[in-house]
Amino acid sequence: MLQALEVTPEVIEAEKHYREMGLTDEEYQSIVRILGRRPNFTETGIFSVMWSEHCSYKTSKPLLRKFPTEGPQVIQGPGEGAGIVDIGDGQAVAFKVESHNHPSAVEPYQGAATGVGGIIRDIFSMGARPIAVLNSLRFGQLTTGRVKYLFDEVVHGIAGYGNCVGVPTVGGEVQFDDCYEGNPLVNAMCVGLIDQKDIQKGIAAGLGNTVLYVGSKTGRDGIHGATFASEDLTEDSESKRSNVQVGDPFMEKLLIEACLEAINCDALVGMQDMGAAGLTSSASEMASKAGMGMEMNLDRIPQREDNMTAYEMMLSESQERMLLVVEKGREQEIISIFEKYDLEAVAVGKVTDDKQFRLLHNGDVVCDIPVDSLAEDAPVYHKPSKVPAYYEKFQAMPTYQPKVTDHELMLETLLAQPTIASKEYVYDQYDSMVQANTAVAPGSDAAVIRIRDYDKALAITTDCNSRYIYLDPEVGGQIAVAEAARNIVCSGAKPLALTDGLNFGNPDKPENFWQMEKSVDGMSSASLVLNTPVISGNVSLYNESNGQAIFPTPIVGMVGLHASVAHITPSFFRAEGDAIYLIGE
Amino acid sequence: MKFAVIVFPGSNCDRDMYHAAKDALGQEAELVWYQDATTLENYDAILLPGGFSYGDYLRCGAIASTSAMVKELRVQAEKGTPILGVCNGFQILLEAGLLPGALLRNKNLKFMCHHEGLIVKNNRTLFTTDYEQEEEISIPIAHGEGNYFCDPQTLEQLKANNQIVFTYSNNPNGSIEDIAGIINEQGNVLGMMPHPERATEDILGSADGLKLFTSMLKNWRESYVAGA
Amino acid sequence: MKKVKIHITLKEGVLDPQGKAVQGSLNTLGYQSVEEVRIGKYLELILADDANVEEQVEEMCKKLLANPVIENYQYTVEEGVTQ
Amino acid sequence: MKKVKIHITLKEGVLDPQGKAVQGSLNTLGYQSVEEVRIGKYLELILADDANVEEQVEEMCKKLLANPVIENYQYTVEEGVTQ
Ligand SMILES: Nc1ncnc2c1ncn2[C@@H]1O[C@H](COP(=O)(O)OP(=O)(O)O)[C@@H](O)[C@H]1O
Repeated sequence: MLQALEVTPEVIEAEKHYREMGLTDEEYQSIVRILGRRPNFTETGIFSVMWSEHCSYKTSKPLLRKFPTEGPQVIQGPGEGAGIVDIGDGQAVAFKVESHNHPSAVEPYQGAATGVGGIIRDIFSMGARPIAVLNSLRFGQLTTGRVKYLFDEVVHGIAGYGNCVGVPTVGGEVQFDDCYEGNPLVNAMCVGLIDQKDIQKGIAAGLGNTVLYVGSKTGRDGIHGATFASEDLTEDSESKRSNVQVGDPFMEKLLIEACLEAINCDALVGMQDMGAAGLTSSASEMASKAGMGMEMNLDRIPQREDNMTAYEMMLSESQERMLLVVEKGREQEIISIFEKYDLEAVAVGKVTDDKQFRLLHNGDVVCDIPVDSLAEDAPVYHKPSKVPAYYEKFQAMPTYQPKVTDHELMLETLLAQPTIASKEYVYDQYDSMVQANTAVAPGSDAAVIRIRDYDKALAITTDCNSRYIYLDPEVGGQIAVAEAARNIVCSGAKPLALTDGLNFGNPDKPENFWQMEKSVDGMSSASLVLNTPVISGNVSLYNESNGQAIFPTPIVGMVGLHASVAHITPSFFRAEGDAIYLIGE
Repeated sequence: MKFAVIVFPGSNCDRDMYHAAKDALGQEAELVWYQDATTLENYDAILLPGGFSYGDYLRCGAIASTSAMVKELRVQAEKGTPILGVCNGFQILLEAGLLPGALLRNKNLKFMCHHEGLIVKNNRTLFTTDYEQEEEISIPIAHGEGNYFCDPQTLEQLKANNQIVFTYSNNPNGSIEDIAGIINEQGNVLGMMPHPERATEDILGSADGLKLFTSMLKNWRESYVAGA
Repeated sequence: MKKVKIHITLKEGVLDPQGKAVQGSLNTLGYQSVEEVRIGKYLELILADDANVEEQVEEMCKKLLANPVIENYQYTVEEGVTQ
Repeated sequence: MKKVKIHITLKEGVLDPQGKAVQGSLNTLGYQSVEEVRIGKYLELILADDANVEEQVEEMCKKLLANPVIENYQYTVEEGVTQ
């Protein structure tokens, strides 16, 4: 293998290579100001991922602030790996939605599988045992081979990963519409159960404490064209190499058990999974949250491939990796837990008090930046917003009432729509019963998971009708929250809180940004009225193909609590002769 | 009665099995990590749970079947200790040669998870005395490779010795002769694809699996009292 | 009749969790010298005689048999023996 | 260093649902001449140099890599290239 030749800081500036990594000229200049010098190749890469929308929420932050996030039931609101709500008896549930749209469009099986793996890690890194997974999917119409392939492989990928790790996949939704043809959506939600006393935070506290790397080795997964510096050295590599991240659910299962065992050891200070931007985001966020710094020696990072550069290691999206901070001198207590599961746990660094993010590689300092600048100094953009022409046109139309003459035919036509038809083909492929707590399996309004040893249960649902939101984002956003709450109530539970997956097009187009704004307004007002605060969420922008954005698709994941298992109510007719009531207008 | 639930890396129905024995049946049960016990001498029955031992990589159950724990299982099988393997546990028993045959991928190539009707074909085993002969019960399946296969001679033997314990009412996966569960000749090692431990309480949709555990308990009590 | 043998292997750089698990297991079984295991697929196709078998097989690999995003393929065409 | 290539195939008489499905798809895609598809595994092992590689590989196949109830195996041992 050849060693990549990285361009110098001077060349990065002169040839504006930072643009290829996604940084604007202004952003680059502010990095230079922060550092008081030009960033090197690795540092530029680190800033580019930390200041990306995915990590910094630089365009969506002003909108997310509008969500109501508080309530007596809320233990942890947005900001950590997942939000947490109180369910009584000293117990709590952690939950969150995560999108994996773009990876799934490229390699649907692995994209969907690693999406499930990522959201499950978010949950157990808080110390919670994952007890349910849901999936919210959007595809084009099932008329082309490509869409059928995407649909089948995404479902396979979710099944392949979820079934293996032993977390039941208990619900979700699938919608088919032309607008998703080139840009399918794959959002996954995970719910975890935890004793409140065990709640873990992803912080790197305590000067001198040790940073442990746990799980899979780091490879060049997910590092795309950004390695342009080495591209000319590997002309024929494109055909032989692949950077697609591949999931290893077996490794994840071992990580779940080992990490949940580790939280019982008080030598553990903090734990975080390496999600997007891998080592970079997990390490810098843990240090920044604790008000500390961190120093890591990259020579110690377990590596799957030869001659990896600092840049590649820091940006790798290899799956099934965790970062732990452990009390100095007590490393072996934690390492032994991981060894039992045949997992590698390696000391790669230490907590410092200078608030710097410092990386060593082959004896050189390859990165030395103020750790807070990665999170706090990230730019925030207030994008212009504009009412789209289509919306004004629709609003001007008189209300249309369809005339149905043949009701039977109409019913059949509706039921034949893939979006409305039974989703048994999908959920039969998911193990919805593992853990033996599933009281209501997929196919009902909300899934119900009983809490063992207590007379209570959880109702869980995901909902979003993006057609409504396209037609009127504000009302549509209210409808999405209300529908989720109805599904919870119909199953016999009281809504507790929600998580959201905001999937939109390019926010630089004012019409798209307007859709975002209005949807968030609608969701916020409904959450306020229904007392279901938003405790976590995810943003996925730039969902477009051929310049055409998807319908705005802010997915709502909601959890409710059954005060008694006697309240559990499925949505099927149960016995002959039962009376049917219609409630509402 | 004291049950051992063997946990391999990747087992994921271990706790379900533990709760079936401990809570639904009300007996003693322990989770035993595959490397922790050199002997299973102190247990009255051994449960091999479902899941994806070693990720189901290579072939389901193959890697687990080479472990030292399986050597000990052989010893216990020989001695007559009751051993129940469910789903991945069944796959391990087959790979280890403790039961004959093999499991192929489901004929539709998909993982499937739902309740299936099973027929009790032999209610004279220590696992099934609480069922009626030919009784139809509802038990969940959850597998991608549950398509039972064996050569014609083996099938003849299974039939001749009454080793077919459960069959499917509506064969979901392509198994030969609708086979869902088989027992060894000695009558103490049962392997089955459906999950009785997921059907031990009404809240889970069926309690039809509980009788399998109550049968084990009753027969253990009888042999224990008789042998004392 | 033609017999086509196709090898489908993971591209370089792609994680092979299955291979890794099998390597671990072989090492545990005492085969310490096993340093790496990569697992792929091996397909045998029987085709009726046809003018452009090579071309067809190339297409089949691209369209269905291999996943070009993460896999490579290689094949050989042999004269089949009629049974 | 040695490179071992192992082919694991289903025995005759053992159903191959995956092969059947692939054949069906190929026929549907218009490759009518495909009469049969059998799917097996292809493993590549890298072994440190050792006296009795052949013997070891034979054992590995028997003990773990192939299931004699349903599978056959075949292997070749090559001198590996050191990178
Ligand atoms: N992708 C999926 N994964 C798991 N379960 C699903 C999925 N899609 C649908 N379901 C199940 O089917 C039920 C009915 O789905 P759907 O037809 O979309 O109706 P609804 O509008 O009530 O959600 C859902 O509530 C869920 O339980």
